[in-house]
Amino acid sequence: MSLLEIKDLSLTIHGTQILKRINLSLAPGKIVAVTGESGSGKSMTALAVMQLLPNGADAEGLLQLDGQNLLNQSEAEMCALRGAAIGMVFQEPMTALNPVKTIGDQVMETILIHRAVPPAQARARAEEVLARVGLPTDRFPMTRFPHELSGGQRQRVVIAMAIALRPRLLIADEPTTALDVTTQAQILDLLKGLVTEYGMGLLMITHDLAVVAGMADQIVVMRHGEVVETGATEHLLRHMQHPYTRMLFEASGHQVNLPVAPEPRPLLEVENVVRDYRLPRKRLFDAPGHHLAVDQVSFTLNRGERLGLVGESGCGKSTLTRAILGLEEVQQGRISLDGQPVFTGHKPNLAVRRKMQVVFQDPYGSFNPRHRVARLITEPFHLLETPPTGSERQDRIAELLTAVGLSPDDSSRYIHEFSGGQRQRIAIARALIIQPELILFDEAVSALDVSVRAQILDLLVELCETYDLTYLFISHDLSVVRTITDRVLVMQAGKIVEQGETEQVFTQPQHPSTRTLIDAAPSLPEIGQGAA
Amino acid sequence: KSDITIAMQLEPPHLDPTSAAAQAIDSVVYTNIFEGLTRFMGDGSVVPGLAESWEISDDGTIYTFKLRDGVTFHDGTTMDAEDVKFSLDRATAEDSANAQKALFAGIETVEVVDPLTVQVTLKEPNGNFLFNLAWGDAVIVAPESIENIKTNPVGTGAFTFADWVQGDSITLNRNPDYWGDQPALETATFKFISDPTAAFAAMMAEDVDVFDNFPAPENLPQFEADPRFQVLVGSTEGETILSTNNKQEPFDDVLVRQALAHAIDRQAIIDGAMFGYGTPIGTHFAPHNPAYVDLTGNSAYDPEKAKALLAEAGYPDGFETTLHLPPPSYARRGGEIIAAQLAEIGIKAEIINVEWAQWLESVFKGKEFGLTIVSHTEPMDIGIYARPEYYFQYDSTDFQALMETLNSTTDPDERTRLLGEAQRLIATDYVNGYLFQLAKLGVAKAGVQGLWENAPTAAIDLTAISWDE
Amino acid sequence: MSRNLILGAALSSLVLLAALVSFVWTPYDHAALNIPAKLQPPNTQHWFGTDHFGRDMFSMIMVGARTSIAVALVAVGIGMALGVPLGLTAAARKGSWLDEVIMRGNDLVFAFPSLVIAILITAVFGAGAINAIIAIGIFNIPVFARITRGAALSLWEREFILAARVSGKGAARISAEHILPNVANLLIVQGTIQFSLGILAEAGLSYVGLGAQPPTPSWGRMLADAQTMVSFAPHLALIPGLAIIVTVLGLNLLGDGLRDWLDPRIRVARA
Amino acid sequence: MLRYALKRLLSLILSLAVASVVIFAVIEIAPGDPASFMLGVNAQADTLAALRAELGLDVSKVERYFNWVGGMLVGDFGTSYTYRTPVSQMITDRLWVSLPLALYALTLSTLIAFPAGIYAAARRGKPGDLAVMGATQLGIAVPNFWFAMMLVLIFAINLRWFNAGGFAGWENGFWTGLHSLTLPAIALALPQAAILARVMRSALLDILAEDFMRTARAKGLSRRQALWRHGVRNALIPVLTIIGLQFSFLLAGSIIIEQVFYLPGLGRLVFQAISARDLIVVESVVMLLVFAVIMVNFLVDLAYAAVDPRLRSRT
Ligand SMILES: Nc1ncnc2c1ncn2[C@@H]1O[C@H](COP(=O)(O)OP(=O)(O)OP(=O)(O)O)[C@@H](O)[C@H]1O
Ligand SMILES: Nc1ncnc2c1ncn2[C@@H]1O[C@H](COP(=O)(O)OP(=O)(O)OP(=O)(O)O)[C@@H](O)[C@H]1O
Ligand SMILES: [Mg+2]
Ligand SMILES: [Mg+2]
Ligand code: NI
Repeated sequence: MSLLEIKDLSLTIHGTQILKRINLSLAPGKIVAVTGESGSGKSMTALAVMQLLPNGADAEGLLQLDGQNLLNQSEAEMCALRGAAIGMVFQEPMTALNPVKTIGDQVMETILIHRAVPPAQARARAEEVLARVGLPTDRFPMTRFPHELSGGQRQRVVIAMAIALRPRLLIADEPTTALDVTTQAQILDLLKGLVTEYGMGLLMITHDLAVVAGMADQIVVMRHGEVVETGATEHLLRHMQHPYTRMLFEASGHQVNLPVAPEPRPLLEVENVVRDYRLPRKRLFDAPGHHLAVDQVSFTLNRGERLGLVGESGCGKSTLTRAILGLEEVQQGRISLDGQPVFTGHKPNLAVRRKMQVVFQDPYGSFNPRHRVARLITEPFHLLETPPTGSERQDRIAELLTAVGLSPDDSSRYIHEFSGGQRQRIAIARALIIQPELILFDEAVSALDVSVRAQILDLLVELCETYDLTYLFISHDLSVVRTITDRVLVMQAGKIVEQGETEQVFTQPQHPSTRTLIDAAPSLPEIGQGAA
Repeated sequence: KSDITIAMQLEPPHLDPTSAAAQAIDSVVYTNIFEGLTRFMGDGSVVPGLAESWEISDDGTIYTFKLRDGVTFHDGTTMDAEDVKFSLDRATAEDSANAQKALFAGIETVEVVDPLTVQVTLKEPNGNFLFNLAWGDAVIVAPESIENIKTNPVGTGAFTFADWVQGDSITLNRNPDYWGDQPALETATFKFISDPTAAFAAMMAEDVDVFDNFPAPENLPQFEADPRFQVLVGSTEGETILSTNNKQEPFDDVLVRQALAHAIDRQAIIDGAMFGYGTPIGTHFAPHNPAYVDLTGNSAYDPEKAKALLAEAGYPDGFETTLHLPPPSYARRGGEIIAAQLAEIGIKAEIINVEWAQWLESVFKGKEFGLTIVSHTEPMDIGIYARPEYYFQYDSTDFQALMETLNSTTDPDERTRLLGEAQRLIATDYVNGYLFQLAKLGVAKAGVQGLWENAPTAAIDLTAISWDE
Repeated sequence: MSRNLILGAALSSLVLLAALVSFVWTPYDHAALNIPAKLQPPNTQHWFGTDHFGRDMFSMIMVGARTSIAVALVAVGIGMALGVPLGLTAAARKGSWLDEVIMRGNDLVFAFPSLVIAILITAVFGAGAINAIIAIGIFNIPVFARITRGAALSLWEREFILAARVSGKGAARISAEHILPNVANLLIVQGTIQFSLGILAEAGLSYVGLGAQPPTPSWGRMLADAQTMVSFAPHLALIPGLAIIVTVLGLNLLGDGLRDWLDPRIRVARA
Repeated sequence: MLRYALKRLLSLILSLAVASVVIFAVIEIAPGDPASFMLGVNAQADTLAALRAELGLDVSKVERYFNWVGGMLVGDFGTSYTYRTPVSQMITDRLWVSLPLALYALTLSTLIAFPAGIYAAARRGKPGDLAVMGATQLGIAVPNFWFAMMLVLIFAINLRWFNAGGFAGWENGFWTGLHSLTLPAIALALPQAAILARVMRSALLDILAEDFMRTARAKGLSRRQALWRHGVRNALIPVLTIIGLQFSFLLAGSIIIEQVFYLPGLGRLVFQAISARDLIVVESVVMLLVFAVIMVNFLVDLAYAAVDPRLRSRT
């Protein structure tokens, strides 16, 4: 008998159709993964089960938990079910916890609110649960506040809260998206362990197909509020029916072929660079703390080379980017481009800056919302002594917009009129407009849906062919780095621990931390083309 | 009922009547705590105070005062001739802080004849000397208690100082050892309510029993109509005038001043600013004084004539000047009306509202003004017109000579004649614009008796007040 | 467009209209005394009645609107003209001594009791509209400096600013080109709120006699004049009071409406 | 935490020092001589000089500044020019009115604002919310002195439930004192309550949109439980700032209200002192108020730390 049974669930919010006749079922001890691109309705499905839909939402259909239709429950009855029969884990561990309450209180609250055990025992119960999720009280006292824990640890607290009463159903909405790969692997292991141990059903929401493939017993693929395909994992992977599913999997593992790199000729030289952040004193007469964000980093980037930089979150990748761009001065070491230092006498060297551009991660925050595209992408002209004007300028704009797959007419539109992928194209156009010698991509594709990401990667390859790009590609997504770079640097805690030909590093990692990184990354299975 | 709460507008800065000009001090302490050798009565007459009687030498320069026997200060020390000598010497001393030092300027010596007799020798005869001694600035104080007089006044009066809640009230208690008749009241509280609205509210809510000098004449009809209250309308010594800077162009031209005088509609000012309370005056003299001459016709309201005079003086299109207004409503409201009236004949008077301190600094001391409105509340003060350095700067040798003659004249009829001449002289010189005699507007609960109707000096004489049972 | 915006705009423009029309037309000369006709309640000749000098209240309210608006507007202008550049500078030089000085200076101005200082200023330099403007304006400076800095700081973290820096633009240029336009909405909304506070402050100062001087009418002084007469001529206090309330209410609603309309995310400091 | 507190303390002292210079400078350029004000129109030059010497007005400004500051450091605020009593005594007396009034008004405004704000936030967009928000809009728009006038008219003159003004004094009993502060406190509190309620509401709405509120609901807390257990405390942070600001405002900003109700409070003291050119009183009271504001801000900062553990561990 199934634990959760969703039949023909439809949802409108203020009259807008959000979900269309969703069907899904989940048995105890099993994991069902719901996947699909952003906005496809994954979270809304989960919230519908919890009956925590936003104002104005109207659900229809059947939503059964153990034979009980949740849509008919009163709010009070739902309160009794939430936390006790259904637990939920959210995506963002940084904000999912109340910052002003201790973690112990927050875990105990689940227990106390349902009066599951006498208050005296609640503490013991909470300790037990925290220990189960890997936060034993001797090392992580219950009096800690959320901000005293790392992201992964916080996510464990959220999970502890959700499972404190051993609900029959656990819903996890993108539980690992905000975490780095190593932490992600640990959390996924924890969830899998809980399912088998407690026999609960896990409804797991993720857009990461590699995770899906590795975890789920059953996969549900959604698009535009509809379930396009569903089936047991093994079977579905092998016999994909719907073109969208196929596209999704292909895009996830999208491979590109880079043109051959020219003969190595040093362009960017980074020597023993140190960037040390001074932290405020902990106590009045203590020496101020330090944080070595970049620690004695040296490497050379050759002209025409596509270099990758990978590493866990917070290992110093962005800091290094800023140092190379001359946005921040470094404490030690030298960075030079084409033999010229980026910093001379505490001032960034304009002549060098002219040769570099950057593309950032956030397709939404990278543009001044008040300027038109033409003005946005010509901003780097400011670096030139004689920026092109008049028709020359128009021609450049048109050329670049065409090059990144947009139309010259787009130049008079505002940025909010573009989708995330289009915005990233505009960001690339902006980086290319002064034909820099070097482009830095800092997590440039991380925020994009897989299908869009695949398009951007294709675009990059195309541009490499036309413009002979040299770039430093920073990402925590190993599969992307693997296909889009020639050589890769692995960074850990501010240091470069390994570097080499990309394929070589991935197949024969030398440094233990590289190995951990690669092992932790979930990998996409070979999908069975044969049976298609 | 033997207690009373009396409200007044201003709080005294301290309680020493002999070292400050603030009238609020006199209101609280005059005849209640401190007494002088002579004193004013409510009708303005001067009667014996601590001096039982006196003799004046034939040449008018030696006054011999016989003091009352058995008078003690509130601290138990006796009041005798030494105290009188101390008080007068203190007022005339080089470093005296007395605000009316001029009152005592004529004193040559003060001698103790015996404990109850004092002889005062004047430099020259002064017909006003007994009058001067009745001022609050001339009260008798004791050397024993002088140190703390400002916060703990010790006098000989029928009431002793009990408590002062600064910013709020002062309480006096009956003095059981008083030499005279015991007053009807046991305690009296003076409450300070400066805001006219608050004054109205407090009276209406019966928070206070008496309001001395009620600041909002517009509210009086309501009190009149209410049987719970009585309204006392009397007169003060305050000649309210449009003071003119006689040394400043164009006011140094008598034609301009005359034009000014004819441009002013007194009745409109009395109605508009004082809601009808006040007596029009045509010169600087109190109408209730027997020597008063009605000269209002001399400066009757006649804007056409005013315009013609202005043109004659060479200002056919008028001119611009300033009008400094101190805080009382007679000035602030009267000023608005006057500015409007002057505008009719082309004079643009810029209204500048000032606090008293600024008024003293810039108008009175600095003489930086064109026009200002102020009520001169000192009794019998026409003498200020003989002082060319006085802020309105009237400098007339004729007038100065007239005053000198007056001072040395003792014959009452002659004095009246001279005073009349003085009044006419300043009126025809149009020294200032003469508006009205300030009314004393008192409001009290219906049962209160014995309040002063007029105000010959700023005083709230508690000794006569009682409740009608 | 929200209900707030429409109602706020309607009320505010009503007041503004009254002020503008008063330049060319008022039912009576607002300064003309007519003492025999004093204290009339509202009637067909004098829609809002007459005051204690027999002046027409309707005309005085119209001209008073002019005074209120002028004082508050210029005061807000001063606050913006000085506060915004200070806030932009502080944000651009975040953490530097300049930032520190500007922010400490702000705190210091905030620490002064504004009404007391306004009274002091007018007492020192004389009562009058100009000094009221200065007194109110001074306290507007830190409001704008602080809110500009706050908003600018979060903008400086945004990637488009980083992109502009990569394009070699200096702090001044970035502040003018990127930061200012993006804080403009916020400033407009805050400006509306400060405007309404300015109207209240002007009324308060005039009420204690330190605002615009007679014969220039001012709502606050009309209230002060009316005080002792409320009990027998309530229209004298009610009408200027309502004028203030309508204006402030209108501006506040307008501010709220503008905020929702321009950008639902921006925060406005209101104290 | 300690370092944070010490650092704040240092900047606090610096601020006070700058403030004292500013205050002294502004007040010293004020025209009007206290001595001539005290002696009135008929005073003579030698008398004036004598009084000026007695008041200590005859030494240089710099010397006077240091005398003043030095005195304040040891608790001696000097002697009032007009009242001739120690300023510290006057301030203490007045504080017994102003401080209770400020606290009373603050209590009232909090008691009104919290429920109103929470109610409105919980009922966002519903008629109840609209009604509360409409009322607060009105509350903000009403000038408090006008409101005070109306209160006096209705409750003191017509209904005679309260005294029209004045302060009965604490020595007549706590309730008598409180009774005479009630109308002024209401006049002060309502506009403040309107502001506070709005801040409370918007702070709560911000919190309600936070992820952890959803987490709380997912645990099985009802909307109301989540609001009270997780919402209110977090919303206190912005609310505390406003309360701090309001307290300082109430302490000093009640000048006009004290005028309307003729309360012998600090506000009226400054107002009178300004009119009387009692410079030393003005200087000292303004300095005290600045000190109070700075201290309150300091305390509010410390209170944040009590509410928000994130600030506690931040050095
Ligand atoms: N409060 C809301 N009001 C109206 N529409 C909403 C609301 N929240 C979400 N939606 C819409 O519902 C649709 C489904 O959103 P949902 O959050 O379920 O997507 P998702 O699949 O979880 O995407 P993601 O991977 O980005 O989290 C989207 O089109 C979204 O715009
Ligand atoms: N301004 C700063 N002051 C102090 N520490 C900083 C500052 N900026 C970054 N750090 C710290 O330096 C370290 C490296 O940060 P950086 O942003 O370079 O990491 P990253 O590798 O880009 O991480 P992610 O993958 O999350 O973007 C982090 O621990 C971060 O907390
Ligand atoms: Mg989602
Ligand atoms: Mg980064
Ligand atoms: Ni007189």
